Amino acid sequence: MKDITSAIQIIPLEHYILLCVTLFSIGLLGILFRRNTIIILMSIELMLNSVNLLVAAFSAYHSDPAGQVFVFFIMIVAAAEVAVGLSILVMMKRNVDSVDINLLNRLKW
Amino acid sequence: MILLILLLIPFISGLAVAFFKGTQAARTFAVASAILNLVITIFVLVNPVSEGYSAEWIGFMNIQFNLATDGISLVMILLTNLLFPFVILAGWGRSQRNVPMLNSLILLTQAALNGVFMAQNAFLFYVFWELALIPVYFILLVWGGDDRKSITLRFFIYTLAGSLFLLFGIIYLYQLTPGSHTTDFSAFNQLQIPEQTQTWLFWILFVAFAIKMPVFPFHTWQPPTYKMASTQGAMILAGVMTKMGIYGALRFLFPIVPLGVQFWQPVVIILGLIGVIYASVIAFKHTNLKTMIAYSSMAHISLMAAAMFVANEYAVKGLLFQVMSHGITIAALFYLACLVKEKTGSTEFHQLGGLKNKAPIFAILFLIAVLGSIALPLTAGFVGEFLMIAGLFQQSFWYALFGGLTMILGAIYMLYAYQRVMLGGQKPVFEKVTDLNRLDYIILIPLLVLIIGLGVFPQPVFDMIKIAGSALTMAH
Amino acid sequence: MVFLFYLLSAVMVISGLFVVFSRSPINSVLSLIVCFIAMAGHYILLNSQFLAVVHLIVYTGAIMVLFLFVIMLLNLNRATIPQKTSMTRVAAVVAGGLFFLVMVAATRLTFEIHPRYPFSSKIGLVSEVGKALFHEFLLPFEVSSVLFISAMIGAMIFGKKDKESLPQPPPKEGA
Amino acid sequence: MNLALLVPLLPLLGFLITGLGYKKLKHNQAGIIASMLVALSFIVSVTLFFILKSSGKDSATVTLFNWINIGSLNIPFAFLIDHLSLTMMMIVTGIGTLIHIYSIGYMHGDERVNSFFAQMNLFTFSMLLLVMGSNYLVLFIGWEGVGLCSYLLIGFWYKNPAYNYAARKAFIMNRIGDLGFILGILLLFFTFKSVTFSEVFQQAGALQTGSTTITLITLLLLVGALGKSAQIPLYTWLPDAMAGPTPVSALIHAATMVTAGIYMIARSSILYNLAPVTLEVIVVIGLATAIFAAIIGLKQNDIKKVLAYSTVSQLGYMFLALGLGAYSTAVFHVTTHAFFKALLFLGAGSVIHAMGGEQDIRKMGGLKSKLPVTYLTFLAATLAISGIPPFSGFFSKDMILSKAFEQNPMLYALALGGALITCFYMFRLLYLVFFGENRTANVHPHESPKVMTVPLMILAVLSTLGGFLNIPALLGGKLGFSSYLDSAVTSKSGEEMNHTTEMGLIALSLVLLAIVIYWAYNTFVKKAEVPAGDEVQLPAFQKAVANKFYVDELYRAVFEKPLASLSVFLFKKVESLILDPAVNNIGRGTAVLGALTRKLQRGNISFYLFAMVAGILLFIVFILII
Repeated sequence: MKDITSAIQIIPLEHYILLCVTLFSIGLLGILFRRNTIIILMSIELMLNSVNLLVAAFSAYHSDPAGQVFVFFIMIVAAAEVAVGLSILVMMKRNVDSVDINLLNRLKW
Repeated sequence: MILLILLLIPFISGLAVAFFKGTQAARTFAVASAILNLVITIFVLVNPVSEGYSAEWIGFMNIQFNLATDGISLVMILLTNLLFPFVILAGWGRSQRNVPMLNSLILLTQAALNGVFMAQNAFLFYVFWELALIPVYFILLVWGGDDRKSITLRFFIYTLAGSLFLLFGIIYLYQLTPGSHTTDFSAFNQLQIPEQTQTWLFWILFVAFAIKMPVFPFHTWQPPTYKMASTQGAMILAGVMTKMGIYGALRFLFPIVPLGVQFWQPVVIILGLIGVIYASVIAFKHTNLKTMIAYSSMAHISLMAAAMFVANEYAVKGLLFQVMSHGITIAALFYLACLVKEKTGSTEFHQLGGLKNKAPIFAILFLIAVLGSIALPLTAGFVGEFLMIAGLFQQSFWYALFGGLTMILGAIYMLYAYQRVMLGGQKPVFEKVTDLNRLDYIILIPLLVLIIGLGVFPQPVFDMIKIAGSALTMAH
Repeated sequence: MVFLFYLLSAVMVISGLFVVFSRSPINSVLSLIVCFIAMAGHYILLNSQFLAVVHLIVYTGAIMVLFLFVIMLLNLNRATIPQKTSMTRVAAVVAGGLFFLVMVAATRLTFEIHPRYPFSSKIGLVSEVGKALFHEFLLPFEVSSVLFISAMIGAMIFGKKDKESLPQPPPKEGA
Repeated sequence: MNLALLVPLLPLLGFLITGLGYKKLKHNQAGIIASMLVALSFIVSVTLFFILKSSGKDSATVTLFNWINIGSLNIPFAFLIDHLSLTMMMIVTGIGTLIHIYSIGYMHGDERVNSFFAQMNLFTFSMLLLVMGSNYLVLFIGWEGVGLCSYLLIGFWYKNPAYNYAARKAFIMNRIGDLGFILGILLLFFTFKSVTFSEVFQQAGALQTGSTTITLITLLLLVGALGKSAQIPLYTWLPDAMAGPTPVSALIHAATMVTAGIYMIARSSILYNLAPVTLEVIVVIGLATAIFAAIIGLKQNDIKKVLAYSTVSQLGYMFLALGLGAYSTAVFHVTTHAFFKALLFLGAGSVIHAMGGEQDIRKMGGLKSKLPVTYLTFLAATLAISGIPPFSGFFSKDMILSKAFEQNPMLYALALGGALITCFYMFRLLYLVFFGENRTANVHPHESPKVMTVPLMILAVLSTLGGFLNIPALLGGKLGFSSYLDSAVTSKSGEEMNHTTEMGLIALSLVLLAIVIYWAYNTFVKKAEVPAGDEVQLPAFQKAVANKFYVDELYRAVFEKPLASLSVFLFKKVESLILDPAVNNIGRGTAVLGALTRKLQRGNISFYLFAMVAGILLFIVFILII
């Protein structure tokens, strides 16, 4: 355990930030790039998790347990979101027999 | 406390009257409430209350619910509470839709107007200012005449757009106040705003008032609205609501942005004078009685706007006096126009004429109101206009000359209107026209007596506004 | 150990890219699982055992399985969905890249040397997180249960196959 | 002195009684009440005259209440009783009484007779306010009040649109003058910090003669007087004002109201003495009006129009006198003019009455024997207006002429020319109406009832003897009237003319007058010429005269038409094409903007996502830059 904790301190926080930004950008790219709703949902998960990781990193570097708790809450929200998102997906599949996001254009107004 | 009562009586009775079932009961109740308010107003005038009413309202923004009166607001309140009994009476004996609701809206307007004129807090002022608009909107929309939907919408949006600027101005001033911010007028008045800021802030604040008055070129909502409005709507709009603009300008501009006023003074005076001539000239060829009265009202208000910005003692006192006299005169004129419409079914000149044959008393009363409107000496209109022109004169001879043109132009179009409506040979269509009935007397006689009475004995009104005038000239 | 960090990072980025670019949704899900497992490793590196465990259970265990179920049940793996037009794809890449660039630039600009806080090895431990959770954040924690319930109910309502209570699907178009 | 309050209050009371009780009063009741009250008012005025005389004071002020009191503007509602106002009061109430009585007969049988007397009483009240006011604003109240009454009475027969138009024209012309007047009052106030006569005149001495301020004040006041007293260029309303009932023309448009301008200038004599430029302007305007109107009068065929133009012309003489600084002379002419012009109008009314409403002199003639009383009284008035001694007009007109001669013989020549023209058209009128043959067959003229002829007789006596109020030194008198006024009016003292010259001038004018009368007699009685009918083409100049030099048409083209088209232009072009659309287009613009942005909301989620990313990017960049 000591090893890990000491090693952590060698890695600068900036690297975590870069990693998370990269992951977030990949998630964003996925959302913009794909039309398949399920991939888009996964990309959202990816983005959420990149943020989670960043929060956890800051929490660890600042010795603040609140960050950990927030990560926990984000997970809760993410879980809820996935549940609802997937059920919408199921509905969509059932009603329009496709998961193409562009078919949801009647969501306006 | 008594000020709060002034506010609450119309408010509560307005809410109550909405639930009445009987037509006559609702009307009687409304009139009783309005008369009670008038009595209390007179009581306040006789025993001036030095301290106002104040209560916590929005604590975290440091905004109080505080009411008080000074000379200016007393004039306004007196006018409001004086006219409203007649406004309500004007609906008697006429078939109207949903009478309880109409009377309720009228009383709510009265409450809001009283609030506007008593508020000592810019935020409270704004709340009442907008509150007054809502019942009037419905009065116009539901009880108006032809083409009311689009006209009412335009009126509503126009005034609302103006108020938006006012709100912005109030917020801007709010964050300028030192310490924990406040919207009290007293705090606003003490602000030392740099001249640069004042020059633009002036317009931000003025636009709302300019639209309400209305000053040229912000007037286009007015003639169609007045023409379309029901009698009661027109009486409220022309009689009292235009005075909100004047009151607001006096309350906001002079104490808060005096340098801005100084900077823009010539512009606004000239706009006012343009309005005088513009409206009078247009009225000259108008073919509809109500529109003509609307333009005449605009001409008078424009003169008042010009006089206001001259801001010397004569002009301001004349202005406040004219507020009273114009309110009464224009209300009487609109009621008379309504009678014309009722008796003949039209207010278009080419369909009118010769009413005097059948209704001589009607013609005489109409003439008296017309004379009040064209400022014949010994009517109230003269005193106000004379003093305003005196004020303009003190500033510049040319201002007075162009302002005074209203005397000539007003006579031209108002007498033309009188001639087209009343004089001339008997028209066979009007064979069945009757003279005034008792209700008409009840409404018109007091108004006309006031027009003449104030013209002969104007001094009590001046005594009432003595405080106001001095406060203003000091601020200037 | 530093090496471990970079290894995990590389795994995450590569699997993340797979998620986005793979043709079949199943492959995407599997890559995402890999990505999440690597992330759990990161949590452990940060000495946040609690988060690592929860992450594994919630994401890899529950959520991703849910995704798999949905894909399989609805038979989504046969990718019938056309790709976006090349124009939008280029635009998407440009936008994502720009975002990345801007964010990197932002981090570079906003770096400042702030004093390191005394590193405590304990804050990621279950007991520490528990304390924080049940003291300071008790109310949000409880409220989150409401959120969950509403999410569950919502999901159930959506999933119910009651055609009468649902608006009829509009006629199929495009696809 | 508080008795003075009764003077205006009695007619006001009459107005209220006849006005409010107009449904109840029967037959002649209204007329009798109105006449009695005005007569009472006259008696009170005369009493006041003696009271003031016995008190030994020159003037007295009676304050009723404070009308307006703001800052330094202090305007009491007060009456000033001095020699000038007493003179005017007696004229107004005296002539007024006679005309009221006359009206009982004249208006007999009119359905709105009560209303008529109410308005007449209101007029008397206003006129009394005008002459009694102790400051310019009370004067102004009366000033506008008489304007109103004149409006009401010109349009008394309101069923005729032409009459209504004439009424409106009178009111508006007066208002144009009033605007100048009120601006003058304001300048006066801001110069002297007061509008009360006594205070203003006291301070006026401090001003330099001919200074800009005083010139401007007097010119502005003059504008008011021009409107009220129907001088060029604001005279055109007065001939049209003959649309009213004839007693109205007599009272308002001849005897009293139109002299208000002269009264006002005489009242302000101290100011006018300080403004020589203004006086010159008055001389020019007065003389021009006198001659111009007299020329027009030559060719008028309506009996009342002739008298109207003669009124304008006579007012011109009064202005001439004012301009020469002979204020008391002007007021004297006001007095004599009131006598004989009221008489002329009432006589004309009697003729019209007898002719059953006919006013065209071409259709009259030979009435001498049918209407003996009317003829005799009319003759007296004609002699008076022509300036034949010893009739009253001779004294007043001769004084004006001799003042003119003192100033400039050229002025005298012109004024005398005007007087000769006056004499000619008056005798033309007299001859055409009363001499020769009756030119209308089916009318049977009859003498008017006593109630009408008695006032005629009284006025005839006054017209004949009125001149003896003011006998010039030449004839051994001591100018009683003028010296009575001297305490209130400061006339400019010219050098005394020597009596020989004066005698010569009188002789000259008398000879010329005799020639003119003979000429008129020759033309209209001997040759029995009758003016051509309307359809006959006249030579250019005569046609222009007959059409009043087209001044009405000119005004219509220069003022009325442009104003109307400006009105239409402003409404149709500016209001409907610029201002209204400007506002509406703001609304429309919002709608268009909405329609545009609506296209962005097309429901494409990936588009939304793009937009979101772009937004976030912009946001971050913005933060970075800042």
